[in-house]
Amino acid sequence: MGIEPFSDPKSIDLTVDIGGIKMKNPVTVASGTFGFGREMADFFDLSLLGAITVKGTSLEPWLGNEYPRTVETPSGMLNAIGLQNDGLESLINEKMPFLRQYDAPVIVNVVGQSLEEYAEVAARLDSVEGVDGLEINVSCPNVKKGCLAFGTTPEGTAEVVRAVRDKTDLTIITKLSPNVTDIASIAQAAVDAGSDALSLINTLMGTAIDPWTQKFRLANITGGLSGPAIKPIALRMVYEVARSVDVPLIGMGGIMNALDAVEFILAGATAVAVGTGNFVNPMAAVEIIDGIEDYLKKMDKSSVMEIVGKVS
Amino acid sequence: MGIEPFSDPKSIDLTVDIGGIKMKNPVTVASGTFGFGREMADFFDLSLLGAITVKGTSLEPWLGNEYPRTVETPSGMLNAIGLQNDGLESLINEKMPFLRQYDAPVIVNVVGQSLEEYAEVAARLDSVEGVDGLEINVSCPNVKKGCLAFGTTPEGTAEVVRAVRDKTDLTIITKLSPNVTDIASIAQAAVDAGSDALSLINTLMGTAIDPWTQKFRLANITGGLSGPAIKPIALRMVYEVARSVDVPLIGMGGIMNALDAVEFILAGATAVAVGTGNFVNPMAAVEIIDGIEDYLKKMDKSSVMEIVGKVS
Amino acid sequence: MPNTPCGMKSIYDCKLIEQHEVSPGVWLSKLTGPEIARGAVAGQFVNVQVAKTTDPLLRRPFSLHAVDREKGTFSLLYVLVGRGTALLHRYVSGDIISVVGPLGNGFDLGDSPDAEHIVVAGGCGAAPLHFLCDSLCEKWGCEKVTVLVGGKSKDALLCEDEFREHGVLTEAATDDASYGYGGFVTQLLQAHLDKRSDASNLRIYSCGPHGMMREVARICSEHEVQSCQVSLENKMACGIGVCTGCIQKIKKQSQGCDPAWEYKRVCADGPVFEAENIIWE
Amino acid sequence: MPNTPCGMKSIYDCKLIEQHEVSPGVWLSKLTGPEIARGAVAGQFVNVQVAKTTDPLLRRPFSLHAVDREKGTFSLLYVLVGRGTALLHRYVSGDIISVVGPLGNGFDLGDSPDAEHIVVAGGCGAAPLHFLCDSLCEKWGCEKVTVLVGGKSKDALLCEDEFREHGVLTEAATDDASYGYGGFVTQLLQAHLDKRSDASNLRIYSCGPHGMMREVARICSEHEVQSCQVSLENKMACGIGVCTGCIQKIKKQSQGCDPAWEYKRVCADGPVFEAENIIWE
Ligand SMILES: Cc1cc2nc3c(=O)[nH]c(=O)nc-3n(C[C@H](O)[C@H](O)[C@H](O)COP(=O)(O)OP(=O)(O)OC[C@H]3O[C@@H](n4cnc5c(N)ncnc54)[C@H](O)[C@@H]3O)c2cc1C
Ligand SMILES: Cc1cc2nc3c(=O)[nH]c(=O)nc-3n(C[C@H](O)[C@H](O)[C@H](O)COP(=O)(O)OP(=O)(O)OC[C@H]3O[C@@H](n4cnc5c(N)ncnc54)[C@H](O)[C@@H]3O)c2cc1C
Ligand SMILES: Cc1cc2nc3c(=O)[nH]c(=O)nc-3n(C[C@H](O)[C@H](O)[C@H](O)COP(=O)(O)O)c2cc1C
Ligand SMILES: Cc1cc2nc3c(=O)[nH]c(=O)nc-3n(C[C@H](O)[C@H](O)[C@H](O)COP(=O)(O)O)c2cc1C
Ligand code: FES
Ligand code: FES
Repeated sequence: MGIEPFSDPKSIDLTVDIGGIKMKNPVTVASGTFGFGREMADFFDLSLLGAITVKGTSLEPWLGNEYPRTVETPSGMLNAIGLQNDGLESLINEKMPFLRQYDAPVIVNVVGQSLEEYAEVAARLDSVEGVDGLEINVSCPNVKKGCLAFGTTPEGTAEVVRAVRDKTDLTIITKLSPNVTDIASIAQAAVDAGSDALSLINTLMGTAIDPWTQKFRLANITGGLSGPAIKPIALRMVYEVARSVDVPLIGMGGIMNALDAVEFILAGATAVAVGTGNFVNPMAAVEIIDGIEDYLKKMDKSSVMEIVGKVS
Repeated sequence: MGIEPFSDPKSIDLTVDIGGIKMKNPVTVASGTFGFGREMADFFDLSLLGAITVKGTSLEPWLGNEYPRTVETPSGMLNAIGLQNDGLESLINEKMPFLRQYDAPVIVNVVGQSLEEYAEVAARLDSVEGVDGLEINVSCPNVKKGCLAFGTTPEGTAEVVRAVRDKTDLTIITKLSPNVTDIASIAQAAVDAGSDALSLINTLMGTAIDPWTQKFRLANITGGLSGPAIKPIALRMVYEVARSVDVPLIGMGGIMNALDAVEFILAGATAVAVGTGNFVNPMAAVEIIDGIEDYLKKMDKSSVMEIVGKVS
Repeated sequence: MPNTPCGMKSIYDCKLIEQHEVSPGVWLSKLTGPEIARGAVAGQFVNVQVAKTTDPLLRRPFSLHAVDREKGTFSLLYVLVGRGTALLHRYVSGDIISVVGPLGNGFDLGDSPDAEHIVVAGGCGAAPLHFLCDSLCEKWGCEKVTVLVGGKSKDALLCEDEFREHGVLTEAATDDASYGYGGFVTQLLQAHLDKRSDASNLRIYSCGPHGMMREVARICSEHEVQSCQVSLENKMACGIGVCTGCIQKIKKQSQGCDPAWEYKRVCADGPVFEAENIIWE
Repeated sequence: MPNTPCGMKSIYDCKLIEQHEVSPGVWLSKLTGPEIARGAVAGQFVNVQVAKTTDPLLRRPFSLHAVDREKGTFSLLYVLVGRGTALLHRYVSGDIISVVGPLGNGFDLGDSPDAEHIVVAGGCGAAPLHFLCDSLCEKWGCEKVTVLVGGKSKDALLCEDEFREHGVLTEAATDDASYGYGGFVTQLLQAHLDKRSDASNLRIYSCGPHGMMREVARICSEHEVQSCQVSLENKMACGIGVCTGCIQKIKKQSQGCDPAWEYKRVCADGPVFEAENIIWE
């Protein structure tokens, strides 16, 4: 029983646990907006992050879509990168050694065109030092074949999660698509299939047209909408999913500052990810960590967990 | 056979036909953003509009939701009006006599909590002078019971459309919800059930939280997102639906100016509706009519119909 | 009420003549707008486009603080509270600002020359009440008008000097007792009314924080004044009566089984309401 | 190449010293930024936050037009083309602007004192080439440098005087023959190269419209110059190499069955590329 240790009244517990991944604070980055960390390391010490979530990685290298791949929209942007990436080997041999220098869990975003591909990437990553979790991207809207189809039904989502679950003991985080009628049912299916946590939202499918050339602005025709424009939708979905499943959520969609992040946490996210915000302010993620701490102090709270889902 | 009349080389044909409604230009207003026209008549002559689409109307008066009902978001706004309206009798006896003063077709947005209610409103409006079309709102996201449920499945949508079709020969325009996985299949169901035209998109469901009070910013918790923020999504959906059905579409979602409107027309909309744009610029609709004409001149086109769906 | 001039409201491109900070965080802007200046009555507001881009998207409503009908100009008094006002205060002389107005219904100044008028201003609620004072003086003579102006402290009192310059009796109240009456402006009002045996020739006008106006309403109803009008500042999307976003529960005169209230739009049916009709929550 | 100084790039709050219109629709801004001024090389760019609100959302990339290492200042030369530049040109002296930089890889100035350098500027492509001229003069002497500057008409020629002030030989070409050589600046380059039997000691640097640079590349390859570098301006979302939005197809040195090209990021692997490696489309 002993004597309770005196605790610093001002120390705030920022730690969270995402399905077994211990994060020193609730802030990670959104896959595809942070590369594999190397470029961002010029701006700040990556060890400051709660976790580092890297770009979508497939078994073989993918070239991605043609240029133009991005277009700015009101308070947002469309991207149709098409998941360009150097493939699993490059991740393991070139990117991971760099990331292992930092004291932050690494979450690898996994994409595939078949169940087998997802399974194989998962199997290979299971034993890679420094990889703490897999974020299963069943929802990429910019790739013609493959992953989008999985993410739009509970069954398809469950299939991918099961395929991955069979191959790995790493934390599985399923990343949900917002382009669906009932995100909560898909969330439930992912959890039932063994997902330890969920992340949401991926981008909303959209397009833009140049009236003068009468052509689509993206070579791929459609792209995924991200940024502040989608925040209200993302927040609603986090709230809906938080009320229907019991696993921790990583919330994202338009987070630019600490108060945006707090909204997601109040809605039910245990952690948050900064995506497009990194482009506008490469220091956004670290400023948000500090800002959440300030917020908790002002609200007289001693931990992040105290406010998770506390909206009323 | 006779001699072709000389035509003014600069005269541009702005007329369009929406399922039998002859519009002198392709611009109407989005239901709920224009009241019943009375307040807007201070700003411009309503006869200038291609059509006047009025606020959602139900059989009995509805009180709507509690205050606060609106909140601004990045490049958009959430509303949870809850379809406050004075009911069908007031529409027929007070609003229609006012609207009949103007030389513009009137489209009544119809809401209901049951198939019977939709059917009854349709039956009653069938014989009301000055009413040219019914926009069937199967997609209002801010009313707990009733219409949202219909609009999220092809079957539900078809049921409502059939119930209305049975009661009226007026032009039926089904208004589609964007909060669905596959909007094209719902569009198809509406058309198969007898809808003469489609309008899209209604608002996207979202929410906002005040981090300092830790409460939702809307009394209704969630609301519908509108404005420029959603334009990329709306445009994508118009494009998708235009490719899968053969009826004319009224496109809307974030249209603020003529070039926005042109994007929708190029994507496949035969007409467009200005919604939240009216709040920012009460003259938006008429400026857009002029702007479309200017655009067509610059592009050396002689009619709106020449550019419908012409994106490549 | 209603006291709306018809057919004046429109969109105008107004030129900013100049603006400056009148006290910390409070700005006074003067704009050209002959139609607005000519058509407006005290209590009306304008809806100002603060950004040329789509964020912030919506216009911001501000009460008419003063109008100069001859010069065709009007002024706004605004507090820097957020993004919209932050953009507004960056405009410089000569800039063109899009303004929709005049909007809403103004104060009803009454029709009895015997009436006395008390204007109760709380914090930034002073904005429309300056124009109101002007109108009351013009119509009934300044000697009929008393202004009670309240604020947290001496520094937070707005427009006190301007009210005095009208030549109306002006009394100040500060919450922290740093100046004038020590206490809430509502307590000062209470003291005024308590002095009278009969308040039936009194007309009260108020604008300020919600809680303050509610208290003004309570005091007025207790003393059975002739009229007590408050100007509400509900959140607005359109400002022109089409969205029904800015609603307020207002007592309904007399109906059978319907609820005893109805929703009125603050922008189009107000912003000025008879306090006794408001259902405060 | 690459010619990137390490570890310099960061976010800086830069103070606008002043900006003015240098020719219709073209603005020159001068900002403080000691770290940027000290660390940057010619051909690098900065990513400027034009709005404090979320629309327009993304930063706008601009080449470094000039740097003053001692004073710790840098300049941008930009054309008003859209919403972002419209906001930028409204900033006034003393305003703080958030700038990320210096970004990308600069021009490779070569390592042979015998080389001659021709700088080909088209329209607003002159922006980075002014800084380049400075650097070339500093490293190899101005007498080794020739500038060919092109524009639609005399009025559209940018920086001609500034180039001359460097003391480098400057020739102008105008499409409408209103000044200098009558024709495209690429034809002027062609004429220059045609005069030489051996171009192998020539280093060409170019920035301008896409079609112009492509033509420069063609001419250079025809004449087998030592190096022909172009600075691309692909659309960027992040500007810092993380989104892979700004990609360009670049020839791959020698690989088996892979495609003969790979995507390179203009922001991080460029914006300056050896023209012969670019797959023009
Ligand atoms: C009819 C009317 C007349 C008004 N007259 C004046 C006036 O003369 N002077 C003045 O300073 N203010 C006035 N207001 C309030 C003014 O509209 C808000 O302060 C302004 O819109 C805030 O804009 P912002 O972007 O700076 O703040 P935001 O960033 O939008 O919000 C900052 C804070 O202001 C609150 N706020 C936002 N919009 C409104 C709104 N429409 N009404 C009330 N509070 C709001 C928010 O809840 C938040 O707490 C009036 C409001 C109304 C409805
Ligand atoms: C590495 C780099 C260096 C540049 N240096 C300069 C410079 O020194 N001076 C200068 O005037 N411009 C430069 N540009 C182009 C400049 O970034 C764009 O003109 C600017 O972003 C337009 O912003 P806007 O909001 O005013 O225009 P928008 O409203 O965004 O667009 C207006 C027009 O500009 C085009 N445009 C928009 N963004 C870009 C972009 N990132 N690149 C190219 N075109 C774009 C659009 O397609 C459109 O036709 C550079 C671009 C890059 C990538
Ligand atoms: C340029 C870009 C690339 C992206 N790539 C990926 C990806 O590879 N895998 C993935 O799951 N999500 C990807 N996303 C989606 C983001 O991770 C995030 O879910 C989305 O952008 C919403 O967050 P935001 O609004 O903060 O950007 C990408 C987003 C952007 C903008
Ligand atoms: C305040 C408000 C009220 C609305 N009311 C209705 C309505 O009664 N019926 C309906 O079908 N849509 C309604 N809508 C949706 C609009 O008609 C339109 O579909 C949507 O706002 C997207 O267009 P916008 O972005 O141009 O506003 C409403 C929208 C707003 C902003
Ligand atoms: S703000 Fe739209 S009705 Fe009042
Ligand atoms: S702009 Fe993002 S990688 Fe170049």
